[in-house]
Amino acid sequence: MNTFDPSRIKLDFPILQRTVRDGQKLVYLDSAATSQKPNSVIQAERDYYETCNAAVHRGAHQLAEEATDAYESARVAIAGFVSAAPSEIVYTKNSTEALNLVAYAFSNATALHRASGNPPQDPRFILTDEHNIVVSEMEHHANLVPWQELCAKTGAQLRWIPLTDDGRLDLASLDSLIDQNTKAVSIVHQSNLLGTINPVVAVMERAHSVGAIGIVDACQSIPHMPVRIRELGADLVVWSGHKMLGPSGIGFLWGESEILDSIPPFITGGSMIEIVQLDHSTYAKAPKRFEAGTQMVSQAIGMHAAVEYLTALGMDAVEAHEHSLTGYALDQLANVSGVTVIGPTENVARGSAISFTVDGLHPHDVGQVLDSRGVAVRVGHHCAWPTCRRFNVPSTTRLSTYIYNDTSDIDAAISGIVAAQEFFGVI
Amino acid sequence: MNTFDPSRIKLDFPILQRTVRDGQKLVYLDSAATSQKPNSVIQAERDYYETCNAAVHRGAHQLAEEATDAYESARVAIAGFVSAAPSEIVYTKNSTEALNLVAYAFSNATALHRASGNPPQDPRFILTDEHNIVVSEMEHHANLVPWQELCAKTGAQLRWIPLTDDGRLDLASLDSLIDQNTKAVSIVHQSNLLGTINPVVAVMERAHSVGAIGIVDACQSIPHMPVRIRELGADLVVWSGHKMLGPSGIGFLWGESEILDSIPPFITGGSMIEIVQLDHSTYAKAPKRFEAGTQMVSQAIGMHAAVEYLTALGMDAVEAHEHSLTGYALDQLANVSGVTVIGPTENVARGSAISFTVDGLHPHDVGQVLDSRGVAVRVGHHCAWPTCRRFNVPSTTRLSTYIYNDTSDIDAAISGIVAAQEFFGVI
Amino acid sequence: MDLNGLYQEIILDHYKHPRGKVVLEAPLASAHHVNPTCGDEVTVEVAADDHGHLVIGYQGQGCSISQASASVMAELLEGASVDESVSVREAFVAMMHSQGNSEPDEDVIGDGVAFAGVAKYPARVKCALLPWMALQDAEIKAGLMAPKEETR
Amino acid sequence: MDLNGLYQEIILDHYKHPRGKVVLEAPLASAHHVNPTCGDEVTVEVAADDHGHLVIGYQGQGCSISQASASVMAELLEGASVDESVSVREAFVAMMHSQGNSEPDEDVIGDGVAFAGVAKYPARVKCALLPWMALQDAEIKAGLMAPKEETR
Ligand SMILES: Cc1ncc(COP(=O)(O)O)c(C=O)c1O
Ligand SMILES: Cc1ncc(COP(=O)(O)O)c(C=O)c1O
Repeated sequence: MNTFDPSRIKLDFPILQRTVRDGQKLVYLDSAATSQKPNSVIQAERDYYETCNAAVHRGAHQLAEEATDAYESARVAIAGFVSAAPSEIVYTKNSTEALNLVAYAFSNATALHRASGNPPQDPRFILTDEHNIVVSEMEHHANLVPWQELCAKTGAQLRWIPLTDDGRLDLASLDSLIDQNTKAVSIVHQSNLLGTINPVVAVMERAHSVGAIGIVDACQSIPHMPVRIRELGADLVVWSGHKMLGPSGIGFLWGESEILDSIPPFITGGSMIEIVQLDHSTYAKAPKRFEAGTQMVSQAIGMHAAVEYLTALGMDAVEAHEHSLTGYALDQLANVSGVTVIGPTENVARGSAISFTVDGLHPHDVGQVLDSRGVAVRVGHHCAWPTCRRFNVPSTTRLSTYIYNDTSDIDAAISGIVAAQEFFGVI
Repeated sequence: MNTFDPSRIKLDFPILQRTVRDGQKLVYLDSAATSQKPNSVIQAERDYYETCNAAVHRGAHQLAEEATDAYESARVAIAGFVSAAPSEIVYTKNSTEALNLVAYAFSNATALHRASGNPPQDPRFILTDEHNIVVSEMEHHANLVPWQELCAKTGAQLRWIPLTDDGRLDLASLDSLIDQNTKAVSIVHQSNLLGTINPVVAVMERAHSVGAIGIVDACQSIPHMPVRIRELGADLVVWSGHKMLGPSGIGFLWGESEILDSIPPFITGGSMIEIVQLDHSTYAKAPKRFEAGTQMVSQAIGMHAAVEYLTALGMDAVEAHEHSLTGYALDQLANVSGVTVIGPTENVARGSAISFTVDGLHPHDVGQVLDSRGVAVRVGHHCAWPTCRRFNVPSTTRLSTYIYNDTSDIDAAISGIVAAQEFFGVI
Repeated sequence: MDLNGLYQEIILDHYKHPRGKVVLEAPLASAHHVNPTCGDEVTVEVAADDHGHLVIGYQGQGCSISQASASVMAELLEGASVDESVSVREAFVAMMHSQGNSEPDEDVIGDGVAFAGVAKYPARVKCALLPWMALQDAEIKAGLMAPKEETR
Repeated sequence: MDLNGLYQEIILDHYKHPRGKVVLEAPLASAHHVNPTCGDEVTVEVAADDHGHLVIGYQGQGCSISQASASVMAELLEGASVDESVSVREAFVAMMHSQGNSEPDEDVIGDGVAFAGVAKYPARVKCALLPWMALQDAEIKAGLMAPKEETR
C-alpha cells in the first residue's frame, strides 16, 4: 500500500486548486458539513448522463437496461463498503430522509393500526402514550426533531441520555432511561459537534434487551472509519453520501431485511408497488418498497465512484490519518490561550470534528477572520442546538478534516485564530 | 426567433450521438419517463462541484456563500419559468415526494390534532371518516397511492372521476363526486399514459367551491408547454426536474405561501427549524420548512441550466413543435392495421405521450422489436395500472417525444411496429 | 441486435401453441404471480399423482417470453418428481442469471435451453422466470417441498 | 480580503461599547428575534414618550455585527418618531440588500453607513438586520405601526 499522502490526494479534487478571497489558497476545513468531490465522482455522473441516462427498473430498451445495471451495481458497491447485503440498502435523498422514514414507521404503523388494523401492523412500531423514545443530548436535529414530531403525534414521551462535562454520553442512568416501555433508541455514532465517538454497541444492547428498535446515525462515522455495519449492533443505520465524497442528493438507510419488510411504506407512488387497484395497493419488498418515484440514479452512480475511491485509499488508512491529524489539532489548539474545546480533549474515541470557543470573541467573528484568510470552517450551532445549550455556548467555531487535509491546514487555522484575537484586540 | 430545429437541438445532447444494439442510431422516444440532458445542464453540475460545492444556508465562508447564492438563484429561475415567486417553490427529490408531502399534510395535521391539538392545526387539513378525497381514473401511481394510504390512516373515502372511452375525464358526475365533505381534489394535468390534457381549471373551481384543497400533477405538462402556474387554478402543483432536461433527484412543489405555511412539517431535521429545544421545536416558513437536511444543491443548479435552455427555445415553440409531431404520429399510427391507440386519437387537448396496442402482439414484444432496431420506447402499465384496467389492456407500448425528436424518429417507430408484426407473423 | 437469438423458434412455437395450459380439477395448491413492471400474470396449479409425481396446470397472460416459458415448464415437469422439478428449476434459474454466459444442459432443461439468449436481456429475465417462481410457490403451498431461500 | 472594510472602526466601537443596551421600565411591547443558523438573539423593547417619540431598549447576545447593529440602531432611533424609524429602517434594509453597491446616506442612517461593507457578505446580512427586524416587530406589537409586508 502507498503511504497516505494528502498532498497527492488534493490533486484529485478540482475545487482544492481554486483560490478564495483575493487569490488566497483554499484551506477547506468544513468536511463535516459536506466533503469535496474527486474527479472520478464528478466524471461518473457526467458519463452516466452522456451514455446511458434512462428511467431505471422500468424500460425494456438498452439505455434502461444499462441504467438499471449501473444503479444496482452501485448498490452492490455501497453495500460492500459497509459489509452489508445489497437488499439491505435503501437509497434516500439524505440521511435526514432516512431518519424520517424510520420515525414515520412508527407514526404510520400506529395510524394504520388505530384506523382499521388492516393490513395488520408490526407491534414493534405501534405506539401509545405509555411508550417512550430515547435519544441523546448530542443529537443532530435530524435525529431529534423527527422523534419530537412522532411524540407529538402519538403521545409517546421523548427522553435523552445526558452528557458528561467532557462531552461523552453519561450512561449512569441508561437502565432507567431505557425501560420496558421504550420502543426506539436512536443514537449518533460520532457527534458532528463534539467529535465524540459513542459506545453504540452497549446502547443498542440495552435497547434490544427491552425489545426496542435500535437506530444509529452514522453520518459522521462511515465516511471516516471502517464500519462493518452489523458490528454496530443496530437494527437500522443511516448515513449520507455527500459527506463521503459522493454527490449531493443521496443518503442511505441500512436495515435487516426482516425489519425493513415490517415497516409500512413511507413515500408511496411508482416503482414501490406490487399491484395497484383503484382502491388499494400492495407493496414490493425492501429496498424497492422505500424507493418511490424516479430515483437519484446519477447520484447512486457517483456514489459508486466515491466508495471505490475510499476503498482504494483503505478505510483503515483514512482513520489513522484523521486520528493523527485530530491529535495534532487538539495539541495546537491547547497552545492558544483563550481557546476552549467543546467536546473531548483527549484523542480517544473521538473523531475529527473539533468545536471550540475563543474568549471574548463570537464564533461567527472567528469564522469570518478565518474566511478572510482562505480558511473555510463552520460556525453556529451545527444543527445541534440543544448540545450547545448543554455546554452553555450559543454556538461554536468548528474545524473538521478529511482525507485531503494535512497539518499545514491546521496550522493555517491556528494562525487565523490568533489573528482574530489580535484583530479584535482580545490578546 | 430561430425556427425550431430538432436536428440542431440533438447536437446539444451527447447521449443522442451514441449508438445502440450493434451500431444502430439511438432513437429516443421515452421522454415521458425521463428526458435526456443537454451539455449545459451536465456542465452546470460539474462546474458547481469544481468551483463552489459547500453546504448551503449554513457556512460563513466564501464557498458556502457562493453555493447558497447559486442554489437560491436557481430557485428564482425555476419560479420565473412558471411565473411564480421564488418563496413559493419547494425543492423535493421528485414529484412523488412532493405529492406525498401534500398527502402527509392531511395525515400529520390530523394526527397532531387528535393527539393534543397543540400547535393548533389548520382545519382544512384535518380529516375524519366523513370526509373524502377525489382523484381521477387516469392518475399516475404517485397521485393515487399516497391518497390511498392517507385514507387507510384516517378513515376518509377515496373517490375517482371516471373516464370516457376516448380517454377524457367524464365530468358528468363531478358535482356529486366533489361534495361538501371533499377535503382534497388531486388531478393530473396531462396523463402520462393517455396523453390527455385535462380541464384542470374547471375541476379546481369545483374543488374550491366546496372548500377543498386543489392539487395539480403537472409532471407531463410543465416540460412541454408554457405554464403560468396560477392559471391552473390550483392551490398546490407538483412536477419533476428530470422530465424537463434537468438532473435526476430533484422535483418541485409550488404553493401559495398562505397554504404552504399552513402545512405541518413533513420531513424534519436541520435547516428547516427556527428554534430547537430538547423537547420541542418551532419551524421556519416555507419553502425552508420543507427542505430538511443537506439539499440537492448541484441538482438545483443543473435545473437552472435546464430552464434557461428551454426558455431560450421558447415554450410556445416547444409546444407547437410537439403538437405537430403528435399529429404526425397519430396519423402514421392510424395507417398501421391492427394498431389501437389508448387515449384521445384526435390531436386536440392532448400531449405527446401516445400509448397503443397491436393486435396479436404483447406490448413487451413490440417494445423489444423496436429496441432491437435502436428505438427506445416504454412498455408496461406506465405506473397507471388502474388506467390500463379501465381500457381492458394489461399494458401498452408508449412512444413519447420531446424537443430533440422529429418525424424521422416517428417513422423509425412505425417501421419497427410493422417489423414486429412481420416477425411474429400476425400480418 | 440478434432478434432470432432472443426469440428462438422454440419460444415462438410454445408461445403460439402452448402445452399444458389447463385448469386442474383438484389442485393441491395454486400460486398467482405478477410482474409488477409490465403486469404479466401467471397462475400455476399443482397436484400429485399416485406415485407422488407432479401434475401441473397453468393460466396466464403476458409477453411471448413469459407465456412460452410457462409452456416449456409445464411440458418438461409434468410427471416429474418434486426433486426433479427442484433441480430443473435450479438449472433454469442459474442459466437465466448467467447474463448469457452459460452452457445450458439440454438433458436437464429440455426446451428451456431456448431461453439462453433471453438471459442477455435483464428486463426479460423476470418474464422467463415468472412461471418457475410461481411453480415453486405452489409446491411449497401444497406441502410438496419445504420453504427455502432461493433467488427470486 | 479586506477585513477592515467589513469590520469598520465604528462597528468595532459599538460592539465593544454598546449604546442604549438597557431594559425599559414600562415597555409597550418587546420582540425576541433569533438567527436560526447561528443562534444570535436580540430582544428589542419599545415605548413612546409624551410626544409619541420612540423609547428603545434592547438585550442580546451574538456576533459583533448583530450587536453593533443593535447599538447603532438604538442610538439612532432613540427619540425618533415612528415614521422616521420606518424610513431609516427602509434605508438601512435597502443598503443591506444592495450587495455592497449602494451609496448610503449618512444623514439618514448615521453610523449605519458603517455596515455598507457587510452587505457584501450574504451570511452576515442577516446578522446586521436582526435588531432592525425585531424593532419593527415590537413597533407593530405595540400598536405604533400597522403590520405590513416588508423584506425579512
Ligand atoms: C403524470 C406523472 N405524475 C407523477 C410522476 C412521478 O414523477 P417522479 O417519478 O419524477 O416522482 C410521473 C412520472 O413518472 C408522471 O408522468
Ligand atoms: C451526525 C449527523 N446526523 C445527521 C446529519 C444530517 O445529514 P444530511 O443533512 O445529509 O441529511 C448530519 C449532517 O448534516 C450529521 O452530521
